[in-house]
Amino acid sequence: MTTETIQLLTPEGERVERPDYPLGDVDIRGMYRDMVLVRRLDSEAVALQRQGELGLWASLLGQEAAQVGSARALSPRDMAFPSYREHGVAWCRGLPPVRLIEMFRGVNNGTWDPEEHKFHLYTIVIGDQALHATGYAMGIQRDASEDEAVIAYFGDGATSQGDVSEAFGWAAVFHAPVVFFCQNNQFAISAPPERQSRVPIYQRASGFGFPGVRVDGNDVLACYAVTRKALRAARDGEGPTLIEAFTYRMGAHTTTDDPTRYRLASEVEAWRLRDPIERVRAYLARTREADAAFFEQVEAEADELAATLRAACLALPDPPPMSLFDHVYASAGGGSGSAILDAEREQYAAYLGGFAEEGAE
Amino acid sequence: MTTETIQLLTPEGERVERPDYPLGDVDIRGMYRDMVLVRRLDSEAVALQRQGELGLWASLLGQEAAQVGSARALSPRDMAFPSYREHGVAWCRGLPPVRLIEMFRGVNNGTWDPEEHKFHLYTIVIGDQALHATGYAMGIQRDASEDEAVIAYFGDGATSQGDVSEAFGWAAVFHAPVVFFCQNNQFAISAPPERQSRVPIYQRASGFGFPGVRVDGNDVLACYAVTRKALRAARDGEGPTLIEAFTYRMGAHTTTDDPTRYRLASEVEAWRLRDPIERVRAYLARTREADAAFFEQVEAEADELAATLRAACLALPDPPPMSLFDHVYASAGGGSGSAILDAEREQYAAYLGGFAEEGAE
Amino acid sequence: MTRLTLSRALNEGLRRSLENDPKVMIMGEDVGKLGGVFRVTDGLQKDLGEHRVVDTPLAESGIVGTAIGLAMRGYRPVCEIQFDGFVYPATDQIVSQLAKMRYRSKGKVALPVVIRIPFGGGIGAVEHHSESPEVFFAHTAGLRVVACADPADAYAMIQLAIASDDPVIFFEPKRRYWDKAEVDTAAPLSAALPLDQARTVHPGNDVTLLSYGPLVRTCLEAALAADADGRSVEVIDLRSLSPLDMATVSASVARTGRCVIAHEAPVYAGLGAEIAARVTEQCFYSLEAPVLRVGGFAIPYPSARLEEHYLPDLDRILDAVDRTFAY
Amino acid sequence: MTRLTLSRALNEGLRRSLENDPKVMIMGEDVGKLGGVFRVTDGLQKDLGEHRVVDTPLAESGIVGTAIGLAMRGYRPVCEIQFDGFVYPATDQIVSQLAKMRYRSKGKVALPVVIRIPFGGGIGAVEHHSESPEVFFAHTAGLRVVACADPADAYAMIQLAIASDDPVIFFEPKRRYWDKAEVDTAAPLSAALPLDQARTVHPGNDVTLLSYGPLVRTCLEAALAADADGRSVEVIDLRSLSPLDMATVSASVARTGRCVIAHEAPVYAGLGAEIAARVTEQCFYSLEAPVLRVGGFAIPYPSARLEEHYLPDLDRILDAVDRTFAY
Ligand SMILES: Cc1ncc(C[n+]2csc(CCOP(=O)(O)OP(=O)(O)O)c2C)c(N)n1
Ligand SMILES: Cc1ncc(C[n+]2csc(CCOP(=O)(O)OP(=O)(O)O)c2C)c(N)n1
Ligand SMILES: [Mg+2]
Ligand SMILES: [Mg+2]
Repeated sequence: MTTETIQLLTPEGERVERPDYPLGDVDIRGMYRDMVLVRRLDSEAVALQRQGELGLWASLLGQEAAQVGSARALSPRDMAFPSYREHGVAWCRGLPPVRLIEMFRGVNNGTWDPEEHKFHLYTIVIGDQALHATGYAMGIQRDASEDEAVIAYFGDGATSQGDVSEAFGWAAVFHAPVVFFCQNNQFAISAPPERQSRVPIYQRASGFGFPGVRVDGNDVLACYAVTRKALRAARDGEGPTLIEAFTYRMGAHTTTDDPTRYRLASEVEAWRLRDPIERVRAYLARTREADAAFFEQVEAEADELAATLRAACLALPDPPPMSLFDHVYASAGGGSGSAILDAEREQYAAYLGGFAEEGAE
Repeated sequence: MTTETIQLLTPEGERVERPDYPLGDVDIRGMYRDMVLVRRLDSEAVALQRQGELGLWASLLGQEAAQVGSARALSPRDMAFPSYREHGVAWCRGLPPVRLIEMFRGVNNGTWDPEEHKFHLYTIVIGDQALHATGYAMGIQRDASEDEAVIAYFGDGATSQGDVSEAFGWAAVFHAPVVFFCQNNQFAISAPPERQSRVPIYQRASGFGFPGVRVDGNDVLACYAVTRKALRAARDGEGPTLIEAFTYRMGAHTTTDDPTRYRLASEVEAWRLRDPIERVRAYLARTREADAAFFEQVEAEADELAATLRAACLALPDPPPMSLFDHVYASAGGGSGSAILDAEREQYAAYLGGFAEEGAE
Repeated sequence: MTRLTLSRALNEGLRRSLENDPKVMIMGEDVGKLGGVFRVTDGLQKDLGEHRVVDTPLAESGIVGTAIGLAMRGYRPVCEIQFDGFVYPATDQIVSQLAKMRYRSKGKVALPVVIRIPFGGGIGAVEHHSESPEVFFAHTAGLRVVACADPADAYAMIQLAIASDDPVIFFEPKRRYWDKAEVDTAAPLSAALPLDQARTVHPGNDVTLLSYGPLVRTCLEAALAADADGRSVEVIDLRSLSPLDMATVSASVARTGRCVIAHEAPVYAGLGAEIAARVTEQCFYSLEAPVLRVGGFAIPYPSARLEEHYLPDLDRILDAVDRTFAY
Repeated sequence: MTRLTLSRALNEGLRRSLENDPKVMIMGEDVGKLGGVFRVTDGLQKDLGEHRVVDTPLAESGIVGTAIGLAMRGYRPVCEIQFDGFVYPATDQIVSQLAKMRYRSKGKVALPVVIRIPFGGGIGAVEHHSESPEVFFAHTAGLRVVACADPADAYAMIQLAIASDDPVIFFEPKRRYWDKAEVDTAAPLSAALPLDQARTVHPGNDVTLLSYGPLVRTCLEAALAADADGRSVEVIDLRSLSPLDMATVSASVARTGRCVIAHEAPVYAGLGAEIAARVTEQCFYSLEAPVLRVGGFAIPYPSARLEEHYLPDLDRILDAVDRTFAY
């Protein structure tokens, strides 16, 4: 089997014509802007982590095109199930970035209403969300809703998890309207994709009986067009598609990782030449779809976003201790929903109260 | 994709030439004999269960060719990992049938030394053994042993389990010398294969990067030749193969199942025309490779086997109560290997002793 | 009032839930056409349709994982795990996702999923068909874990579980599926005992005997035998294993001064340990004897021909009751 | 004697096992080139080779399942589960296969597999990285479950675990990985305390304080603080969570008359329950107070900014000690 990679924009910023992957009325300037903003958001978060303000951060550096391109292909009613690195998708769905910051700061475990922005909570256990996405898509079928689909994000490493294969099987058998979007960023922490699969990842789909396609993950136009087509197929009752976005994790796995232990600087340099933002900038400049003022304005917006985000982060209050006991169960009245937990809560409140009294003495 | 099914013997007993699947020096009479004997063994076990002598039995009726053909392709050093229905494989590996009977009688949970006959214990949790087989094959690689391979048996239903997909992935990535032999008997209890896969099962392998092949599972010669070729490839360092033996479960799922609830008698009848034993008998008779005396002798052997098995079953002693506590841990001396368990054992012995005393009073 | 088996009572309860709420669904292996290996879902697919009663692929993690997704979409899936020993492939989805989602999201995502598990031994089965894994789930915060013991309660409890906005692990005593009793299918659900309360099934004064699921009947038989010997045993069916109704339990033990717990699961780190520890904390000055536990040994479930020695029976339970009087 | 961190001590112990027995292998995610996310396997692949130290695909069931196959072939795999919260996908292979194989086969198949799990909280991590799932495995017959607490013991225990012919679930206190202490790497393994024995790490007379893993250090600190207040606390590091060394525990409690257990896992149906129940049975007449438990609440592990309230610390442990004197 040959590995064809769908590309609509070369690293040099030249458009490649692919009538089979139409772009429609695409807003390339908007895509550029989103990518610049999320990159900035990301680097600000890395900085905040370095300064001790966040417990951890998983950088998306290098994956902006894969995330912005695919997310922009979603209709407002489509539902996205992210892994833990999809800050660019979150951005495109309109989730306030501080929601992500809260989670990585440790203020909460990722607390937003998934239906509000049609963007689900982050999932940290690798692969689990692939089944949730499939189940959600089965719900869409039961609602006989024809203009909704689901997208599930996961990494190259996730494809080894049994749950992801189970999701492939279920989605195929039930013809569920779900697009599996795998960002192959060449690493599962230190492991290369060859450790997860003997053949290119997009080919996994064929064994389950649905189409798989590889797209240049650093090409925002291609990611957009390929995802759009797959989502349409899903909404039209044609079942699932697996998209492998071939990209590269330019940063560390997370802020606690040291990638120099397992990869060469030269490899990173080679990928820098395929930067997802540069090629769009080159395209916009060459075609004069954008001028210097536009680029400057986007930079200014990015600076502002970063500053706002930093301020919001620093202003985040720590959660009150007794909130520990909230939302374990559905509860009526003032109880926690569990008599056992009520007792623990009372005891702990009394214990904390004891310190307060001591302090008062 | 087209579904090509390898067949070397038609249902009418005509040989089909397939130079790509050579038979070598094959003992067709021996295969016939094995199939007749295991069918008889199986029906005797069903009878024993009906008479209350076994707790349960999973009948192989209809799957004799898939099991005998594949098992006969194994070299003495190859290791087989069965599911729970591979009585025909057990037979070909030389495992005394009473070992299987013990387990289904409830005397034990399947107690034989897997290395003695190169036939592992039955595995009841669907799919688990696929990973064991893969790990064992990785051990063969580490031993740098070039004339050993592993075969893992499982059903069509098992292909939905995450563990089986994980095994496919691992075997492919590590190029492990393992053959996955899936008996697609058209049912996972009541579920048809369409509930497990949108495409023919053998195609699953391609997505993981190794070959898959469908064989007529009621054709013992084809099962033999296809398995033999796959095992050779495995031993030669060419990695795994998935074989889908397309067959039919003529009986109930187990003796507790009522298949009339979910399938038509007419379907069963249609498959009866493709009986795996009849076609070999027809072939042997037509080619005069066997005469009436041979067939009679095999019947006589089968009768004797059944009688011996029944006698052995009825003679099985119940395990002594205190054997409950044996072999939980490796133990030195008289202990169980656990002080906690020692205490329970002592207490229970005293408790039983109390009854004995009461009785003596 | 109709006389129903426990299996049938569950079937009627499921049917009522399916009929009353179009969001309720049933999913699992062989639950549709076959009606489940224990016939608990018999006839439901035929009457409610394939979208409501779904025969799934053979994958327990898939069943729970997609049920979670369906619940996120507003459905109320009732999953069947065919046998206790096959719930383990779904552990990750249950422990890491199902149990934690409400807490994680600060109440924004509710997952009203019920996982039905036929559990326990005594049916002469092969390996993995007789397990009692309840403590795994009881230890997992965010789940409700309950066990039914008789037809009438099973009928109400399954409906209460489905109506609960929390995930519920619902254990069914498989060797009691064919026990028959009167069930009032006309009674309103609002009249049923809440899901998280224990019930005293036999009042007594000398010792408190706690159990749940299949052993409730055995404990009742033990209490009757003890009555005949002039010893008054109070039997409590815990029903909810997490959270635990300690109010009912402690009130009884405070009165009787003695307590025995029986379950099939291994005693070692089993649910009885929690109950014993808690009862001792709450009734320290009333206890005449340590809380004694009767249960499985610290061994894997044995083969069928040995299970009578493994399973706590009337004699072993009475032996423990006797031992509490030796203090 | 060398001063080593706990992480390094494990590394040295693993290295010694790899060097002494060609059948020993290490497998897991990122254990090779990267040396593990906590560097426990640092340098081992480089020195022993890719066949001995295997970077696996990202699949925990696969890791344990293939380790079982390798063990059947005569190998002694040491699996690393990267974090506690990621062991659940492997539950089925651990509970249904690894734990039961010896019993199933009546001793014909031994599975000397070690599963290393960095566990517990206190490192400010995101969700699923701070769990304490030990009781799942302690309840599962056929497994040995142990936890190390300090560098010297970790060095010996990992080697003992690898040498054991039983499957061992080996818990490592991740927030203590960087604790340093003297380790005698020259001492023969035969001199080490057997894997299934508890050890008294601080002798005392007034109350017995039991723990394991990360809280052993906290308990020692609590004992020192109590000493200063004139209260003599005996601290026991349980080491083996299954089987439990009740001889050591009961002897201590019989002497002190009071007992407190501390662990990070939720108290509800946690290991402390078993210990409390058992201690009460065995020391009923010596107990001056009920056995008290300090541990996590019946909630999912909270986010990092709340974990200090969740984790038992010196104050909460001393509070429980105090409470046992109120009886
Ligand atoms: C079940 C599980 N096992 C292990 C981990 C630890 N872990 C976190 S991220 C990661 C690698 C994931 O790689 P990939 O799927 O390619 O996603 P990426 O991080 O590259 O975006 C691992 C092993 C986890 N989170 N979940
Ligand atoms: C993990 C697991 N889930 C459910 C079961 C119950 N069960 C036993 S056999 C079976 C069907 C298996 O079908 P298949 O894999 O096709 O094998 P066959 O019985 O047809 O040989 C099921 C669901 C099981 N044994 N293990
Ligand atoms: Mg990756
Ligand atoms: Mg089948």
